[in-house]
Amino acid sequence: MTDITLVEAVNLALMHEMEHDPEMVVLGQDIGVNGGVFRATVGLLEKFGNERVLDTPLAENMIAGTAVGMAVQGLHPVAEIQFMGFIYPAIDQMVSHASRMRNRTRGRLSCPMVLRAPYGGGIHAPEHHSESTEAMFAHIPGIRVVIPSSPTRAYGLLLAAIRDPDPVVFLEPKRVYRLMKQAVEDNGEALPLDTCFVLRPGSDITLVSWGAMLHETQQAAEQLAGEGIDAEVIDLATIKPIDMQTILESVGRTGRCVIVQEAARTCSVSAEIAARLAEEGLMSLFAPIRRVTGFDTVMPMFRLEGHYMPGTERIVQAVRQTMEFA
Amino acid sequence: MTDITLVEAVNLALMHEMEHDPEMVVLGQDIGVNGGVFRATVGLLEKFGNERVLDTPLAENMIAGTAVGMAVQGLHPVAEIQFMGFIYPAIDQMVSHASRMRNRTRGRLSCPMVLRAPYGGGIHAPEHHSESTEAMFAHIPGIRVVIPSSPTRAYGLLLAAIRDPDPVVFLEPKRVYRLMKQAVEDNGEALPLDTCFVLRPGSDITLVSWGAMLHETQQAAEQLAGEGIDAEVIDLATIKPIDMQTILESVGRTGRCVIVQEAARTCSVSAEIAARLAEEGLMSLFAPIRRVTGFDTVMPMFRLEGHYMPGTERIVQAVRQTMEFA
Amino acid sequence: MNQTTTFSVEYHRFLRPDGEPEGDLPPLADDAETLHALYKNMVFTRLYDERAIALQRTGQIGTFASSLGQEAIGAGVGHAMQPEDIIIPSFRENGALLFRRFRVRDLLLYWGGDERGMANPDLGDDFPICVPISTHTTQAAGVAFAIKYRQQPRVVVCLLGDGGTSKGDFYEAINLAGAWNLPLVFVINNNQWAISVPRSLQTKSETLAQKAIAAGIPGIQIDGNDPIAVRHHVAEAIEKARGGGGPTVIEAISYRLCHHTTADDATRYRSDEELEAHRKLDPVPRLKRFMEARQLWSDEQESVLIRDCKAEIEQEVQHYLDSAPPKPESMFDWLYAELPQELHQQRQSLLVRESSND
Amino acid sequence: MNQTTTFSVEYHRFLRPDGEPEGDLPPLADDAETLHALYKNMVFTRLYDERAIALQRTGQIGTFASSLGQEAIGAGVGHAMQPEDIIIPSFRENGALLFRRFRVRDLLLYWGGDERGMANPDLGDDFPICVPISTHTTQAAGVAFAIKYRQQPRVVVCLLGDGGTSKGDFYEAINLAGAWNLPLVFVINNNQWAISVPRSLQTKSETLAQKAIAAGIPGIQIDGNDPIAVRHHVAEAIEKARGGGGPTVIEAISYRLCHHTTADDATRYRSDEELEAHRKLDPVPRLKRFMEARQLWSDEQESVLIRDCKAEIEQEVQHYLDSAPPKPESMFDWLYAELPQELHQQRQSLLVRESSND
Ligand SMILES: Cc1ncc(C[n+]2csc(CCOP(=O)(O)OP(=O)(O)O)c2C)c(N)n1
Ligand SMILES: Cc1ncc(C[n+]2csc(CCOP(=O)(O)OP(=O)(O)O)c2C)c(N)n1
Ligand SMILES: [Mg+2]
Ligand SMILES: [Mg+2]
Repeated sequence: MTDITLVEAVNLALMHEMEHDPEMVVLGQDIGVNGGVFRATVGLLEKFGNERVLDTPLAENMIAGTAVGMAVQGLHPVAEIQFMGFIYPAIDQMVSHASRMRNRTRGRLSCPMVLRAPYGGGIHAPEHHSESTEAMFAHIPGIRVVIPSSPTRAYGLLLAAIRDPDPVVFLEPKRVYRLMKQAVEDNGEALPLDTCFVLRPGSDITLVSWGAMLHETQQAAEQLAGEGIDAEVIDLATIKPIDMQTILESVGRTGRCVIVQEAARTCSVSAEIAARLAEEGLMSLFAPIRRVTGFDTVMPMFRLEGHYMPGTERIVQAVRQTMEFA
Repeated sequence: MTDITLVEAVNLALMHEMEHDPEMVVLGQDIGVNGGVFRATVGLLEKFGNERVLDTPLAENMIAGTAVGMAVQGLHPVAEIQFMGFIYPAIDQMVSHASRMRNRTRGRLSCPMVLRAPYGGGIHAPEHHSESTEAMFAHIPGIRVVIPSSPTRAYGLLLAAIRDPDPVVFLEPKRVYRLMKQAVEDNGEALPLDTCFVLRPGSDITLVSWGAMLHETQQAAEQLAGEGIDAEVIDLATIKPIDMQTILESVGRTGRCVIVQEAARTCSVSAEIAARLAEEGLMSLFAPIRRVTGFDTVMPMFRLEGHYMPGTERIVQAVRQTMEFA
Repeated sequence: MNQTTTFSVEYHRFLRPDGEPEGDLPPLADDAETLHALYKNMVFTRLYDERAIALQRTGQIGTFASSLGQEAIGAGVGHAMQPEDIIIPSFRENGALLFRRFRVRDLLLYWGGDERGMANPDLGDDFPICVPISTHTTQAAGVAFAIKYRQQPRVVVCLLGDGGTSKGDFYEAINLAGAWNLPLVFVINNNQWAISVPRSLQTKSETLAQKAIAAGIPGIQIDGNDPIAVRHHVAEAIEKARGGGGPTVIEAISYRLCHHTTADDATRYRSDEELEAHRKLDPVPRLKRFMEARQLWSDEQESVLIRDCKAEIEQEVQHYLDSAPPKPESMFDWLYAELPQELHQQRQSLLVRESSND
Repeated sequence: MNQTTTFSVEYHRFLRPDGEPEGDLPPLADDAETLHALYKNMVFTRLYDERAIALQRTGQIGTFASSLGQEAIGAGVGHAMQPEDIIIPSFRENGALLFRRFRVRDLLLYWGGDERGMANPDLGDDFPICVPISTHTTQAAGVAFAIKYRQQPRVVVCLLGDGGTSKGDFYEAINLAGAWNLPLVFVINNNQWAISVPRSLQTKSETLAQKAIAAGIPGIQIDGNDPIAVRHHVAEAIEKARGGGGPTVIEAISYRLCHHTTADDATRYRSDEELEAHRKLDPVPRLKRFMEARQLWSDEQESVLIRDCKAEIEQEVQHYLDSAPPKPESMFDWLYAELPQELHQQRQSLLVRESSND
């Protein structure tokens, strides 16, 4: 068991499941010989052949629609969209079909597909390569949206996503692809979906985040610990559906909450969490909920992306303000 | 000045602006000879000819992309998507281009287009004809999302949308198309965008809604008045950006808020409003914010749509619960 | 240096509008059983359409799309398919669906606004009706891939309209079908109108069949009001695909003798003359005349058929009208394989509301 | 009844890979000024690409897409267009952009992650670089409509890659261009690869030009490494469009001699032999040899040209490197014509943060 990166963990999970599930296929652009532009699918073609590892023509709407058809027919397709900035043509298939097949046929047909995409900023990529629009998917009933934030969770959550009988949008924080390594055992054990992970227990304030922003959030928690503020850090992990139980329980203890996301603010996942806290947890709040988010601006090109993305400092600042609230 | 319906008000605004703005064109499916499946564009072809009233081939992505091109070139295209259920192929153009042209060229180019679509349930329409996914658009930075709820506001807001120098998604609550009539003067006066309308002043509780749900909300307010509860009713009207000033001011007075929408709950516009209240208005809240929304389910086919959509009773119930909160 | 590559599209017809054959007929034209099956389906479909429109007029179902005048396409496609094949329909393929395992009660449930219409387990792998135009075409490619991957001797048939050919989805689907050599046949019902938009405004291409050239696959045009041509050429394409020969695009030229749907008024945008001219091309009398001329059909058979069809339809309509209303909570119960925790509360709130309404 | 409609696609070339003419040459082949302009643009583009790659390697710009080996397309298109025409590029049209009013500093700013790169007011109506594949094709149709609507004698030229032809957007755009008879020329740089995906996996169609048949518009293939063929046939299509003759699709066959971008390693997926074989088709020496054989180019001219190009590029690079950093708040300042109220607060919070970081 060697230490591996998040993108290697994605690859490991794909490898594992391809080996054990003959109904699984992967499809997308450049995922074959090239092994994916981030190398997430490297080695799959060599091992499983071009019957199961399918380089597609360049058409995201078609990739999603084809995956829907495969899945309805009982295969377990894992489709890659090369960057989240190119996922929009695939939305129609997700909202109009993937999410509805089971419901509209009262269970006669279903759609066990995974739509994977690297997402998020921070790697100085060209225009359209740094998107975080998970909220658009989180609004769609009938699908799941899952975001890992570490190699172990990438491995376990991706296995769970592939085995899930319903459609899952699986977003990989590309800034974390090679940011850190963890020991990941290739034991085929999935992690549960629909549940948060408490990464750091704490008693003073609850910090909720997901994807790449967890790293800033954890750094902020460390820094705050030095200031005597004991923050609980929760990895949301499954963005839809949201495990509010864990969050409410935590905020019930701490009375304070800061939500951290990279995405634009309006109608985002942080809005939903804050709204639910305001509905269901209002009486346990000692201070207003704060959201540390990307701005409601177009994700700027990379010379300014550092100014767009919430950094440790903004999180620390928000926590201090929340703690100071009397 | 005769009383007209909402869809007639849309038609009147289109007529007015076509007459006064030679750069304006309309395009979409069945908008020419047929005058639109809801008759929103009726008479335009006869009056302005097929140089300006353009029946397009059947392709929503193309309709949006063509409108972007027209707008960047300085025309003022008003594109119709026949039903919101078919708007998803147009999202890519809105998020990747319409919303970005001005920013990515630092003002050299811009995109003064309007994308109109009837939306919402309640008319016993077939599958996919009853969508309310305004939140997906409200998440996109760089565009506006506007929803009228009455003939007068449809007229004034649509004029404003067409004259706005930036892209506007204009969603028309089709259940209200012929629900009521108002006297609308064809004076070419636009209403302001980016601002709420207080439809009913009140002191006990603030009800925020938009589109078709305002009618249930107003009915609920009437009913509540009979019970001695004096509700303020706010029409959000512009969904993005949100005029929080008006809402905060109102909730600052009433201390209580119920938000009513037809759309699914998670990551919706109601979530954003609730979140902002929890951030900025927490201390004026006497009771938890409540949201009365559609469920996080696929919009059911019409035999069940009445069970999906919030009715007066659910609103009244939520208000009572909020008022009873001690 | 100049070089020229050429492509072609063929048009096929066996029966003239008056039912007279032209040129050599395929063997099926001599097979009374096949002809009767085609004819029966067309007559049944037409009677079903009529009945459904009446139900809509009386508020017993919602918006409904008739296939009047286009019945030869449904019949030909339905008969050409094997039971194990998979149909991926749009919304106007009443005859094809009735030829397969869809029952009138299923279709009425669907148009009556009830998801149970697409739930009948006998439907097997057949796809539900697809309302968003052409979004089913790429799904058809995925299904065809699955079949090929499993080396099953099955074929997918995907139906769409002339308007549907304008959407990128269609092009992306035929392109993939070509690139992956999929067992997939696309049948375009070119009924010459997409609601109010005539074929001439959809595209400048002389034929819709030639769109296949963009994907490097064969495209043919057939007289879609000639049931023998439809049955023959669709079967040919299906069996070619079954044998590994890859996809085909078939443009079946027909005409929408009805309004677009019950929500439409076609007199707003097309002339009576045009309509009348096309009535003469009606596929139902065409096949009837052909059979009669060959002594394969009698007035008595006709009246028995109509009586039987009507009786069956009435029985089905009654089934539909008697169906218990759907449970409100069913909107939750089929959303996911297992309802996520957060939705229990929403489902509960619906139940509470319902019971308090009692 | 059987009927056959036929279609064809022609392939054109004037210069063989060795620079020798074949068949009759068009008048421009005798025009030294045109030949020099084409050659200069190709050489300049190649030197710019080289320099940009060096800047990327040293972290001074981000990911960059070279056009090595495909310079004849940019040069031919750029030269064929009139100043008032409008270019709607993808991201690999360095030469065409440089032929128009884009400066090296603009392009470096863009690839350096700075929106100001597309802001130069001299660019007029030319579109910014488009990264999402083929999404600009439908926009091109909209622009072409606007021109036609205003009865301006202008033409839109939209460039895309072989991979770009697989997207529904492209098909929808050519279909509309045909249906509306728009003044619009599509030029496909078929460099035979879409990152690692070879042309053969994109589509089964024998040519990309034949995709035009689906839209009922003319499609031609040309040798995209023959600058004379590109210049001649693109100009012909542009002038035809300007005269009201409608759209054309031109497939220019070339080869990507470089990696996809600086983020790519093409050795992972294609062979050295293939690459070497295509080096022989290089457009730059091809035109040079042609000019030399006609005494239209000398070694001295060559060295002056290279010296001048390099000097200009260095000056531009310096301009780029000297550019003041963009203001953080600029991400708000161009979002809307007027910043909505709710964003003032967000903008303010950014300013406060920045100033506290000082
Ligand atoms: C994507 C999409 N856009 C618009 C509609 C609305 N609509 C329903 S049917 C139709 C016309 C379809 O024409 P065609 O493909 O020729 O099929 P036909 O109805 O003639 O059978 C339209 C525009 C839709 N269902 N889906
Ligand atoms: C919609 C979309 N999907 C994926 C990408 C990522 N991507 C960038 S370039 C490219 C290949 C493009 O190939 P081609 O059209 O042949 O142009 P070339 O790069 O060869 O010039 C891909 C897949 C993208 N930019 N846009
Ligand atoms: Mg049609
Ligand atoms: Mg290419």
